[in-house]
Amino acid sequence: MTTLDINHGPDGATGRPYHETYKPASHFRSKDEEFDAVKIGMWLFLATEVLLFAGLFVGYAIFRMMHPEAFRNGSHYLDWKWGCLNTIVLLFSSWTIATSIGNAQRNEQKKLRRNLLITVACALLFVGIKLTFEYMPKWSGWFIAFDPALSHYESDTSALGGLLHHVPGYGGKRPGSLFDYPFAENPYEPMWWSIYYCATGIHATHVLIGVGLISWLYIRARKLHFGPGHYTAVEVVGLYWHIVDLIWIFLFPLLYLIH
Amino acid sequence: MNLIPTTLADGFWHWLWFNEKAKSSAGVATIGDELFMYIFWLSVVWFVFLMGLTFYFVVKYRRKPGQKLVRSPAHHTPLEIAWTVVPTLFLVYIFFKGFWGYADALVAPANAELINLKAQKWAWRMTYPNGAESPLSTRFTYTDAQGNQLTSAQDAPIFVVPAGKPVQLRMSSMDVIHSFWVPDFRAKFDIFPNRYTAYWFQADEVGDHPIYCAEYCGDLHSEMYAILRVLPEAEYRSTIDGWAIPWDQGPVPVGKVLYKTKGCAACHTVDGTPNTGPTWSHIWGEEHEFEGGGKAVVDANYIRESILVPAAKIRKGFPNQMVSFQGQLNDRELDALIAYIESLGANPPAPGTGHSETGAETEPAGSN
Amino acid sequence: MTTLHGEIPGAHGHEHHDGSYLERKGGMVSTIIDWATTIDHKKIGVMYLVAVLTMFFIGGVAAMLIRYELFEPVRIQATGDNVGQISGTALANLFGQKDISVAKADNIYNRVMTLHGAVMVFMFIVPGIPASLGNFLLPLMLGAKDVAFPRLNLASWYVYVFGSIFGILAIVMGGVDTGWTFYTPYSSSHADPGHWRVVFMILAAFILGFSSIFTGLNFIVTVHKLRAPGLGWFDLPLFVWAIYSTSIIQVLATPVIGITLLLLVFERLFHVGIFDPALGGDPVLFQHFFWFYSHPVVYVMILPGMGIISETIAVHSRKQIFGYKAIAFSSISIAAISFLVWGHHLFVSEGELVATIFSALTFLVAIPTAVKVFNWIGTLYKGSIQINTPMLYTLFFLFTFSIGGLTGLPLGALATDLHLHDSYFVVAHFHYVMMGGTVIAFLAGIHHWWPKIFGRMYNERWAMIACVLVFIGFNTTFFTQFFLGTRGMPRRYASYPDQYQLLHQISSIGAAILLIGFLLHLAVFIGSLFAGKKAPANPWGGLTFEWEADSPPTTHNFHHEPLATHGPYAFDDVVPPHCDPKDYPIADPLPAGSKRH
Amino acid sequence: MSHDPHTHGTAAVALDPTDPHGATHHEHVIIPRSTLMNVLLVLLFFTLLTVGLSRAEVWAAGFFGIEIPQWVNVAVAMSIAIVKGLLVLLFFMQLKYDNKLNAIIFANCIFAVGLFLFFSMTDLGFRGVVYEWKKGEISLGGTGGVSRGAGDHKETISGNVTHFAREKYLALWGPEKFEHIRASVKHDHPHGADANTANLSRAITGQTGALSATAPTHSAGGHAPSADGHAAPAGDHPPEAPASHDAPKDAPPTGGH
Repeated sequence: MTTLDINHGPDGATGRPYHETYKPASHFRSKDEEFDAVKIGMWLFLATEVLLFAGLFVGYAIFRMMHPEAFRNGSHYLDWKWGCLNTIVLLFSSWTIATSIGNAQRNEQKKLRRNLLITVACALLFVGIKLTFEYMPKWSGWFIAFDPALSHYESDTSALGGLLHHVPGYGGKRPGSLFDYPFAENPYEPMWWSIYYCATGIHATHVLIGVGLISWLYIRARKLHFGPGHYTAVEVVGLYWHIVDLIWIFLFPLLYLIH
Repeated sequence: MNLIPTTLADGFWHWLWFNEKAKSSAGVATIGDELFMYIFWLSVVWFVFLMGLTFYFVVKYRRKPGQKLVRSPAHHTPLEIAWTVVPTLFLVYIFFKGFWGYADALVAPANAELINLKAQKWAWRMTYPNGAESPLSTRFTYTDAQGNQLTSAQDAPIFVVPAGKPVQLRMSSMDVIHSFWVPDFRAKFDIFPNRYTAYWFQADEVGDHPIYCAEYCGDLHSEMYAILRVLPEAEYRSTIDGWAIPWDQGPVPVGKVLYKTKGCAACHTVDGTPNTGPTWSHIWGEEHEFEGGGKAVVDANYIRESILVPAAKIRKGFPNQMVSFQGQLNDRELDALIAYIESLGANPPAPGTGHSETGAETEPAGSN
Repeated sequence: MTTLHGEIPGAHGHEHHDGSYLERKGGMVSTIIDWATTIDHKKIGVMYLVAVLTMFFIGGVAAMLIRYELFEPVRIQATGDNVGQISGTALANLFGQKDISVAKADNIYNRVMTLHGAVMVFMFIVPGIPASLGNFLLPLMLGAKDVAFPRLNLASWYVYVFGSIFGILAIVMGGVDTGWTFYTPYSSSHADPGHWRVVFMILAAFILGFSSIFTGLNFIVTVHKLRAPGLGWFDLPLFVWAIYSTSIIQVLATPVIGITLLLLVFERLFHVGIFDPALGGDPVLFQHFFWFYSHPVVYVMILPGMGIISETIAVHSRKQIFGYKAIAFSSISIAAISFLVWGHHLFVSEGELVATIFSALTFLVAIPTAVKVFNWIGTLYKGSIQINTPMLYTLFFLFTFSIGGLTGLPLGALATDLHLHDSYFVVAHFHYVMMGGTVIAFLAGIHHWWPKIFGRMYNERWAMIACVLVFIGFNTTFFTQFFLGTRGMPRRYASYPDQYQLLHQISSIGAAILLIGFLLHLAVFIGSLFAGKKAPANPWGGLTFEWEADSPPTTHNFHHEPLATHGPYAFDDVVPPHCDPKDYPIADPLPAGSKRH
Repeated sequence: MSHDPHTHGTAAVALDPTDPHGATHHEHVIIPRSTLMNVLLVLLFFTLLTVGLSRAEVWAAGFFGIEIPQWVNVAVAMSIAIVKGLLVLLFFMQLKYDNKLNAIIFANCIFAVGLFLFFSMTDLGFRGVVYEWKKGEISLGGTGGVSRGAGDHKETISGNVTHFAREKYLALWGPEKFEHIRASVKHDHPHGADANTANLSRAITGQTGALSATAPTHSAGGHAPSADGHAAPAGDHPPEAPASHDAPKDAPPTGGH
């Protein structure tokens, strides 16, 4: 995000907030031109993001076409409830950040900060659910004690004072050569897990980057950097966050719902 | 159908590009050569025209001091349309002709002799319809300026194929991607470890043709030669019958044949010299140390495991380059190979076997 | 001719009266800090120029080593004094590796060959023209003060250097023998198993991709938003059109190599199996992923070269470019078609159906390319042609690029490609396009804009001698390789049968001539920097905006924001800025009532 | 954020200095809160709809044995995802109100994705155009073992990794415990993974079976077919006989077919 706010105006020099005194970089003719330019730049960047994920979608489509039964089995191993919950979480966070742009435009500083905070919380919730309820049991067989799914299985050991429980034979659903699950029904199942972990892992990395960016927005919003006169950063980070959501809108049915 | 006069497509010009005529009568070779010479002359005409024009303009309109500029049109629509459409027509023709030859290369005639081809780092293996594999190999020899004899670095296997009959190869690889190219037949196709690809040709004349690997495959990529020997069909039949595996003679002769035909000889010697892999001479009963610790005595189980799961125990000093032969060798063949290794002598060598004259073993004899 | 460009009062309240961008700011340390933290596109352009030429040098050394090795094939003595000894392993001997196996000797060649490919492609030729000349010239040609995102621009340079360091690290750690294409499963499971250097080389290419994306993104926005007043789309210099098309490809294709290389790193580290057939993956899928980027990127390499030629040929023959719109649109259509033809790199590995489709589409790309060549030659007609180094290189380009293009025909036709694929014919073809096209255009461009960039003239006579040496050396090196290919020499071979030796030796001798030519150029450039005549603002009589700026330009490029009042190539009607009408006589005025083209 | 279009007396051309190329920027739009809220509600509705349809299909298959073809499933789920995506693009990302250029950029990018997908799938999906057997895959595990782990946990995998894992745990637990754990993990699986295991697998056509059917079967040595040459289409039946599954399926015709 090095491109934003080339010219840090005299912050508070006149006692007025940054967004009111904001001046565009000297090579732009106006604030609007800068805003437009940054937005075009961001859309170009979003195009690269989409094409980055395109590789994973193409990999998914091709291996699904070649080994439908492995993907069908693999899809059954995922719990649609967690996927659905995460979808709702992300959609909601998309809404909060879209609203926060309106807050900045209307100079509603308190709501702006609140919406940004909610967005960060949703992002962390998303990653938390992914790690604790989806990745961890599937990868290692260790469940967290309050995982509802744990009641279905017989655990043999526990750790961390009963916080973690191990279910033998559940874990080992890992990609490629790391695969260690004894009950696979199709020799291509490790391929499903490769696609699953690569796609959701890279997506989750994007979510974490989003956490960093939105936290940065929050810090700046506290300093009254955004308002009707200047909200470029909120706008472009918002775009980034929506594309993360958009990718998930497609990953969710592909991974969890198609049998 | 001749695209261009024979004098331009043959003789000197053909020699200049290809040295020799295509030795396959399959469509890809005949159409390919014809099309290549056509494109060549087309290119020559265009190139000479364009460069001539350029040269003429540069000389004629060179800058003279103080001379005023002369106006000329900055574009000319009919001309521009013409020089867009005319090349397009040529291109359409070239595409169709190229597709024609390609389509021919894809579909072998129904009466084709079917031969299996396997590629591995860095050797070729052909399995004939009767299960035989070629035990023949040679090295290319050269003479340098001082009159010394030089040879190519690796043994090149010699494969035989019948003359005057289409031959189809079903190709697969055991490790990485290779590519089967016989320049004399003007075609190549890649060879993959996870699927079969096909190649066909029909060589009408008796003769030898070099085979190259055209897809980069590692260290000895450039030494991955083989020779395709075209024989009269009757001779071809009797040759491959003669190569059939001698199952009735017991395991050791079978093992000796397999050693040559399954690609073992590419990396393992039987005379005591270490190669890419350890020698087989006098290792029976020897104790081997492994990379990353551990040791074991060479016995039937150890050899079996090393053939099927080469990565399991890697002998010190021989980084693993071997592929798994799981599925490539059945139990009888494995037993035959084990028996053959045992027949090459125990360690320490029994007096008078005469196998260890080079003494190039990595471990001193009698270390255990 | 200040009367020809107006200024808009009030658009920018203050006037810049600053000095040349090359002016030193204080002592050595502060100058270095000034350069290292600069967001001036000109300095970044020069920094890129130095960086890519350094990489060109490293890649060039590798090329020389390749030709050195191939002077003699690898053989084993069967008779004579040294039975069993290996001969023809020039590289192994050079690196002090005596008495080694053929496999080891070949391995050294394979590493040098990979080094040459990877460095030349990822670190030299892809960033080459756009990031150096493009960065310097694009804002100048648009009449802008800078690119849209100057800090991103600097970041892109640092990312480039960071990525290159990864690549160099891989080389220092022992080199990589995968070939620059990293084909699986060789790269994922067989090349140097367990070693990090392969991962480093892959990461280098991955990181360099970001640099490429940043540059491309920046340029697109710059062209859209920062054109000077009056500068419409069809008043843009053709170099800008070319860079713009290039940037579209960079933005749309590079992310795909990003994910490909990322998956390849996962493949190497964890064996995820997407591309590894041992685990159920598909190696041809990797090739599709790889070439979806790497084919369009061929046009990232050549389009800016075409842009340079469009500039040099117009300026040095003082002629309105013939068919401006045809050239501009052909740039865009080449960019578009480039996404449709990647499969021709897979004719011998992909399915029959797509091979046919891709072959047909491949011929499409020949059409706009041919149109460009015709237009350039048409531009020479009735021109006022001056022969100097940039023009000599331009003619050189027309010669070699035409050969490069025409030899693409048998490679695009399926029947002939089955023979020529992966042979030296391909090697020769793409060197004619990449080197005979891009590098030669790059040299034309460097000479053309050298006075503008550094404010000094170079020695014309010696530069032209060097150009002739490069021409002879280049054609000797690579024309022979066409015959090697058709006669059956596969590429990436460390050794070869005897029948190819003569041609290989001619090629190696050509490479030596080429080297002398390049070294002479280097000497001319260094001489110019230290003892060159001061350059006038407009030494060639160009009409585009960069010639209105000083040589070298001031920190803020222009003294006033320029205003476009004439086309970029209106030589017939406009006396070039800073030029004397006596030296640059324009054409007689058109009779009243007649319409300009 | 509008500008006063003012003309300049001195310049020959009337140019807005802040926007010399005319109207490339737009009014900044403030999207009404109600619009955003409605869009969110519609998105949530579609999420529940696509999940509901998917559940309904599983239920229908399990309860009534109705097998809906997979393409219907894919088409429905993808159509809903596309609608959701469009809503996000148009309203949350403001493409509806924005500079058209941004929409063009995004459309081009989607087009590039389409090309990528189309050509790659056309290749890998149409390998058997000329010969059916070209389509088949030779077994996994053909390239000779991958190692994983380090030290005492180092394992070298030979053959298919799924069979390797099965063998490993069979040896570790013994057959009885293996079956017990299998029942506990799979039977109570919340998604009923075994609903119709019989139909899960599909023989991959064009493997060695097809090959040997067309290849001449003359065998000079006349030795009996051996166990490891048995061509087992992957997953055709549960792997009770692991040996047959470990076998790569590309033994040359001589291998006793």
